[in-house]
Amino acid sequence: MSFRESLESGKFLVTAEVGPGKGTDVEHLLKAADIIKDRVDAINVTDLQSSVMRLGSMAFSHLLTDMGIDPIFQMTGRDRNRLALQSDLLSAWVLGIRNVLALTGDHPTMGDHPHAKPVFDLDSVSLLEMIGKLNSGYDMAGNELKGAPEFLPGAVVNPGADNEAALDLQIMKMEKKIEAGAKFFQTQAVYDIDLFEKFIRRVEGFKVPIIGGVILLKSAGMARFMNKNVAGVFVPIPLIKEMTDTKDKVKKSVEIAARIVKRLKNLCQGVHIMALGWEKMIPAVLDQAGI
Amino acid sequence: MIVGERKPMEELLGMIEDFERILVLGCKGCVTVCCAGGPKEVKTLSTLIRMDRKQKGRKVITIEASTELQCEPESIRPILEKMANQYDVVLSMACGAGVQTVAKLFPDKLVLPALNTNFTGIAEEHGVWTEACLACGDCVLGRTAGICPVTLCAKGLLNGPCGGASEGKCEVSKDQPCAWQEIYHALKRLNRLHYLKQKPQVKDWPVHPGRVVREDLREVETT
Amino acid sequence: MNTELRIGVFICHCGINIAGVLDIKGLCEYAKALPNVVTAQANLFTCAETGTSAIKKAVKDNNLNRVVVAACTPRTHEPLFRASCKEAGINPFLFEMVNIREHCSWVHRHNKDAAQAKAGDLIRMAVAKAAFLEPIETFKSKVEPLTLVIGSGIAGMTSALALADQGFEVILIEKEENMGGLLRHLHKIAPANVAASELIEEKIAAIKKNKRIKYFTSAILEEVTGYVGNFSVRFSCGNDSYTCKVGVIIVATGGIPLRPEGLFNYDGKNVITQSELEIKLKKRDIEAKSIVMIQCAGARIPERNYCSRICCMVAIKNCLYLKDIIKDAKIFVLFRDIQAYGVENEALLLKAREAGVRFIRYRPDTPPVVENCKVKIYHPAMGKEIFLPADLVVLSTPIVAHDDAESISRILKVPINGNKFFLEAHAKLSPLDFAFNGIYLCGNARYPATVREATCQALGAASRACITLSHDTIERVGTVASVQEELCSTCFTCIKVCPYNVPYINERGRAEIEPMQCQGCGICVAECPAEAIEFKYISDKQIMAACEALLAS
Amino acid sequence: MDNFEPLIAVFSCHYCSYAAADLAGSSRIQYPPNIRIIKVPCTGRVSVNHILMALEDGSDGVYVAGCLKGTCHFIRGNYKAEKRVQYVKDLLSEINIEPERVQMYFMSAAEGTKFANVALEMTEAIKKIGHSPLNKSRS
Repeated sequence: MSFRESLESGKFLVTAEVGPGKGTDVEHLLKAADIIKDRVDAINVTDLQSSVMRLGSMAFSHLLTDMGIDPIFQMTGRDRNRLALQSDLLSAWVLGIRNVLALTGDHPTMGDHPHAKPVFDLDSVSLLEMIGKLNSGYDMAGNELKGAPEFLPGAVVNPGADNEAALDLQIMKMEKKIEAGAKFFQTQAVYDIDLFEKFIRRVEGFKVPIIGGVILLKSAGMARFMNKNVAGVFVPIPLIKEMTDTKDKVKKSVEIAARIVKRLKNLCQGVHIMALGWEKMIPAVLDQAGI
Repeated sequence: MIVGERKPMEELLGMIEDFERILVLGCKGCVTVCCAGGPKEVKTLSTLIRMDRKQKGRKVITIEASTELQCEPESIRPILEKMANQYDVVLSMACGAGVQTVAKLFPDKLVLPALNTNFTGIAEEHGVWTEACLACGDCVLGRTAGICPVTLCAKGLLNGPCGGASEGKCEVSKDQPCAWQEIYHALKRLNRLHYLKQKPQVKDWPVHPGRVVREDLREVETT
Repeated sequence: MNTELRIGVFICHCGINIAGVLDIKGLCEYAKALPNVVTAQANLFTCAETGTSAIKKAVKDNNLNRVVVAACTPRTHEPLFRASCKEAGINPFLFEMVNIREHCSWVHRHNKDAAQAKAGDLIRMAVAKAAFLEPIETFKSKVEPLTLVIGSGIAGMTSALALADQGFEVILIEKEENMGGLLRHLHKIAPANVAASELIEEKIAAIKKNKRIKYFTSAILEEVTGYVGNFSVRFSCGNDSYTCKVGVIIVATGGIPLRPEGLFNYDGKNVITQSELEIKLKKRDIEAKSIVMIQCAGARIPERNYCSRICCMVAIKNCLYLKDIIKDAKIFVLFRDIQAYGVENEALLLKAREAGVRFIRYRPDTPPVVENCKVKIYHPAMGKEIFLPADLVVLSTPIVAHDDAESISRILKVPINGNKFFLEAHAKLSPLDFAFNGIYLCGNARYPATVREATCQALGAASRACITLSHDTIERVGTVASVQEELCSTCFTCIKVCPYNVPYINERGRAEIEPMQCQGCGICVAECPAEAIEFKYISDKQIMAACEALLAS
Repeated sequence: MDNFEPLIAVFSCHYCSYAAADLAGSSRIQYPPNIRIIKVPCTGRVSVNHILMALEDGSDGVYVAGCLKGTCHFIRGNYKAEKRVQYVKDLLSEINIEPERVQMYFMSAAEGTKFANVALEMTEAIKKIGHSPLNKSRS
């Protein structure tokens, strides 16, 4: 079943994420994808995550299609202007890529080429609009396409915004993304379920499937790092303590993730598991969560 | 106002290395106001150049002058023409526009920039200037409570924040507030939060170099 | 003006003070050879009648237009020589003085050669500078013999009456409906043991009776422009608006005791402030047998980091009055430090202790806790918490600035400090003046003060004001900065750097400096990026000439 | 080089250091004869260009002597002067001239001894640094 079919079927969705590395070696990533291919509905491929120069999302997404996996091609507005973005989307379509996740992208200063010229010709919202336009058979300038794609566009939302203004703005922007054609949302990692529930209550009227993000906690240090450095992610102190107290970090990590997945099942339409290299643990998480 | 700052002396001294008669040309416009290239700074720079040459035992003649507005040809012409034989090079302390006006008007003289032109900005306090306007040619301030997302958002986003801010600060710098959160607060204060809900915007970037024409003001052909 | 420079140099022996070290004849010869010098002569004492006559004669004989005197310090003798110049018919500022005594002969006695060389250098620098001296005129401005006093508390009324007694007219404005300020609500004043009402009624009556004082109640200050001797004032009184011209202004706007909302369970009934206690004392409306007073309530904490100074003495005074009314009252005073300065206040403290008032120190990290009818306090000597019975808790709250202090400071262009008290020009050298000439301050507006202190300050401020008022005109030497409008770029630099807020943008859109207000520091002159501000007294050209002449060519 | 006698320009505030110099004189405190005072109404009058001019004209050192902090007759002239002196030091570093040739001092009118000590300190310091590179004729 393709990701679009799964989405339309109304089943509880499971997506995962792989991030290509720096260089041409893709073996271990393909292996990781192979381990989880039967347990997920789609796999996201990140677009130069954290503004670090890496192998591209389109190429790896294409490799996944060859393996029979339906990829979600992540695309940011950071590095390409509207010409390149549209062209890449057409290229992706002919390579068999069907799903696109539109993002604004981190600023180049966050990555390993901090003095690169930031592009941001389009942001997540205008990127979604543009995808809609391509789907309708026209480019942004209104020229007719000879052969149009039929992408399934998705977007992201950060439910953990750290103040009222940021959250209000996130929700307003989410509405704009829906207006611009987003058919599903994947969220930033959720740890504080109560907070997430409040967020869900505010947006459930939008009637667009939300796939809750889950990041496997690898250690207490990682949790503290995210609390300090990753916008909108907050790992509650008791969870950090659980990680500090445990002897078997992997087991604990899986247990915590499964717990979160279980609770998300009743709140939203799917989970997006970001394993950050621990992809082989994903089946265990899903098993424990009863999926 | 256009804000600039003097280039490092090492770079400046390198540029004028070959010349003995230097016209240090200030501007009494923006760069005087931002204390970078007015008559006082002309004096300072000239003195530093003479001091440098003196300690190297090399000759130099500095001529100090300032134009009213160096981006206005009529402001430069009389000063430079009068002294045409007295200098070999113009070291302009104006903004980039002033330097280019001199270059255009006196194509036979080399003109060198003494300043780096930084931005169009605001005098935050005496001695502090901050960037405010990118001169993008399509002002959105009316919808953003007078806070420019094109300039003050690191990504220049027009449809709301990127989500990378934490504790109200931009992901690029902890010293920089998230422009969109500022816009949000300002609109809320003005009871205009609905401005945020408008149609998605795509910025149509201007073609450089820009040109503004007012036909009604142009010279009339009378023949 | 003469185009040809004709400089005369006069070198003083100062008996042996200078001549004992320096070769004066040699210096004269040296000076004669300097550019533009027409004559150089030695005097035994230039400051003596013979010396000044010599200057005047030489000016006439040689048609001099610049005078340089090399002698002692200009700090003492410059006025004398300037006067000589004036008498000789040249502008007193076409005079330059160089100190070869304090700065040379006296400090290099053992190194005569070097001293001689230095004296030559100093004279050369002075002559070079003299070439660029410019005549400076004196401004005169009429003094309006009127004073505006803002505030009619004890300080304001005292100033107003003092000025009226000196024969000056006063306009007294009070924002409240009634005159009298804080004292209207108080019981008795210590250590004098006078009823506050008596004191204040007497003053109010005197004000009302005095023909030289016009008073306005419910009056709000709205605008003040101008400068010393010549302020224009606008204030409103109900629906009426008044304008007047005054020569000086006294700020006596007072302060107000902090209402300790949210502190120590303050409720205005069982937990009250000292001022509320005084109202009860006045009415003899007190039944409490056990009373606890808490000092520094809301003071000396991060948001109000100052000691209000008078509250300890207020508490001591009220303890004694309470004891008078309720003989068997048990009174505890919980304090951090006791501020009871001066012999009389110290005596009152002792008297209170003798009368059985117990003083217990508390530390800011273990403050007293007010509970129902008792106060919990950590007793540092006993090393444990104790409970004090309290039918009544009295909080000694600090005097704080009025809400309108900030707006008054803006209207008058005078500064306030972080706690919104008005800030004097110099705590020691001019405690009752503002940096801005012609505005003075006294009383609680400046800092919490006792009635005595406020009265003294009020008399002091009135006396400062009299210095200005007693002249018909004020003269101001033009040693001030002035903007050359045609050079001004309207960059606002002078406006931002002036310590006295003098420069402004005039109707032509350029900076302007009112010479009567300019204090002549030269900060703006040195900072102006357009070099548009002139300072004739010590001009850039003069400094440049002196620097150039520093090295013998 | 051994008998190098530097020439040092002093921008001296009328209200404090000039008076301190007078006091040093009336107290007959002896100090090196290397300084030359230029009197200003306030050290706030001294601009960046004045200090540079003194150096360009060949002074081996320059110092600005203002009132003690918090006691400026004009509220903050001495603070402005301090900042400008620091700015001049930075400028000098840019053209490879020892920034130590320029200093800021604070003193009261009552500090005759301090005035003499500063004159000595500065003279010794400049002797160590050596001739101004802008005044080779004198070396």
